[in-house]
Amino acid sequence: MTVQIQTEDFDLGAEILNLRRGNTGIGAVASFVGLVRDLNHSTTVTEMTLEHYPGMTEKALAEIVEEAKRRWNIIDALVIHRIGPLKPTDQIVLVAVSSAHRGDAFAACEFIMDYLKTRAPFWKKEQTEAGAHWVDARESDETTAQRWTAPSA
Amino acid sequence: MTVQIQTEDFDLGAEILNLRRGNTGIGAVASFVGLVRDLNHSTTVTEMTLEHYPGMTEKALAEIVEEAKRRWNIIDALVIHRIGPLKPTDQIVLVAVSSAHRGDAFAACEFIMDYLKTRAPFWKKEQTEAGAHWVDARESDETTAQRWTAPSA
Amino acid sequence: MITLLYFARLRETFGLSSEQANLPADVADIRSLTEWLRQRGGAWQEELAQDKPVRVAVNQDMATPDTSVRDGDEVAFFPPVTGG
Amino acid sequence: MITLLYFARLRETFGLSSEQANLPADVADIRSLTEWLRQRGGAWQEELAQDKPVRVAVNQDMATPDTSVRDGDEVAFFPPVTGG
Repeated sequence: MTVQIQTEDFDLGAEILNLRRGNTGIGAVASFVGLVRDLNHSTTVTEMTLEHYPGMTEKALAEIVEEAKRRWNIIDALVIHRIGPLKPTDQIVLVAVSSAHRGDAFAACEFIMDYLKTRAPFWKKEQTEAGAHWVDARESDETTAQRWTAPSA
Repeated sequence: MTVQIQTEDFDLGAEILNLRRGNTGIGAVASFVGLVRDLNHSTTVTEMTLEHYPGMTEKALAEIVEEAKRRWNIIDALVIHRIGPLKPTDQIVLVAVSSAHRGDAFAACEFIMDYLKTRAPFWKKEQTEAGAHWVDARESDETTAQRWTAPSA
Repeated sequence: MITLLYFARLRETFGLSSEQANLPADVADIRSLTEWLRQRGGAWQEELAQDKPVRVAVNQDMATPDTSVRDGDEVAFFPPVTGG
Repeated sequence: MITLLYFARLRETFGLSSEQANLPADVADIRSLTEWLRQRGGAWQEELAQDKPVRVAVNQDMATPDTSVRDGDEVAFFPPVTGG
């Protein structure tokens, strides 16, 4: 289980090869890459800056990954999240999960992304032609994350 | 929308870069890689051979991808499935979907895999220490695929 | 004349991957075609028995017992698929 | 003494990313700490108003208004997160 916060870009192919290395029981790898779009709510984004809370970010992500490990039968998981200035089409985040069977990998990967979006301390500031502004949290992200909570809990 | 059947291996990183190329509106790429496990139902697998139905395979996969496009707001999709002899840890299949938002990419990618497992004409023959045998279809794959069918349909 | 294709376990058990066949006048759909093949006996009778989960495609689309079969069609018999 | 941290829009609006503070005796939880900071007026009163969706973490765990605050704690105030 690996969690990395970094300013540098990452290489999806190399990271997945590394995740798979040495485990012949892996039958499935689900992965997700989040990218900077040039258009957000009809505004042209020229640059985006990602701020985070050093220390708490790593702790929050490790807890999310541990929770995924408790809920599904997964072999390994990787989260890489970039910080600092990013441009449109730049990679922001990678979540990858390996497992024996595909259902576990898909569910755990989507769960980690949904929880990361609502529980990991990152904030986006967009630079647009009209100036800079902090991106507002989307209520739909909270709704999406809540579907992983057992209704009877 | 690309569907490829091939004996050669594929490069996940290069394929995803190619899928993203030239579209600055992509905010999410979900992907799945299926791999040969060395152990299946407690038997050691030394080799696996994938047979397919040339012509129908491409048609079935194209229809599955088109159905995903109708159901979700996706930008592009890619399916690569290998045929012929494969060894443990070899890549079998890649499904990748790009979209503006992550929910569409995750759902469409998992949908394509679930439908591929039950509707695309591929068959696996395993070579084990005890001899060769055709892999039986798993009932759970049919059940998994059926959850995408609207209950009221 | 129709083209018959067999895949995977059926191909091996029948020792045949394809054949051309002239259909008898009373074979008009997949149900009657399957029954006609079953009458060959041996592996055909066994593999195409009603309790066996055989799949059929007509012209590369999945078919049901009621799907019609006409001259010129490509009809494929195979086990449930196991790719991915 | 506690350490107070501010992130993103709060950091910019307060013009401050961190500070050390001696807590008055009647500040024992996040609710009373927030009220105490609000009394600074200006941006503090505005950004920490009860209808603003401010999040608080104590020692790097998400907190609620009832979470206790003690000497030596690290308390962070920030907007709802928007990473990923």
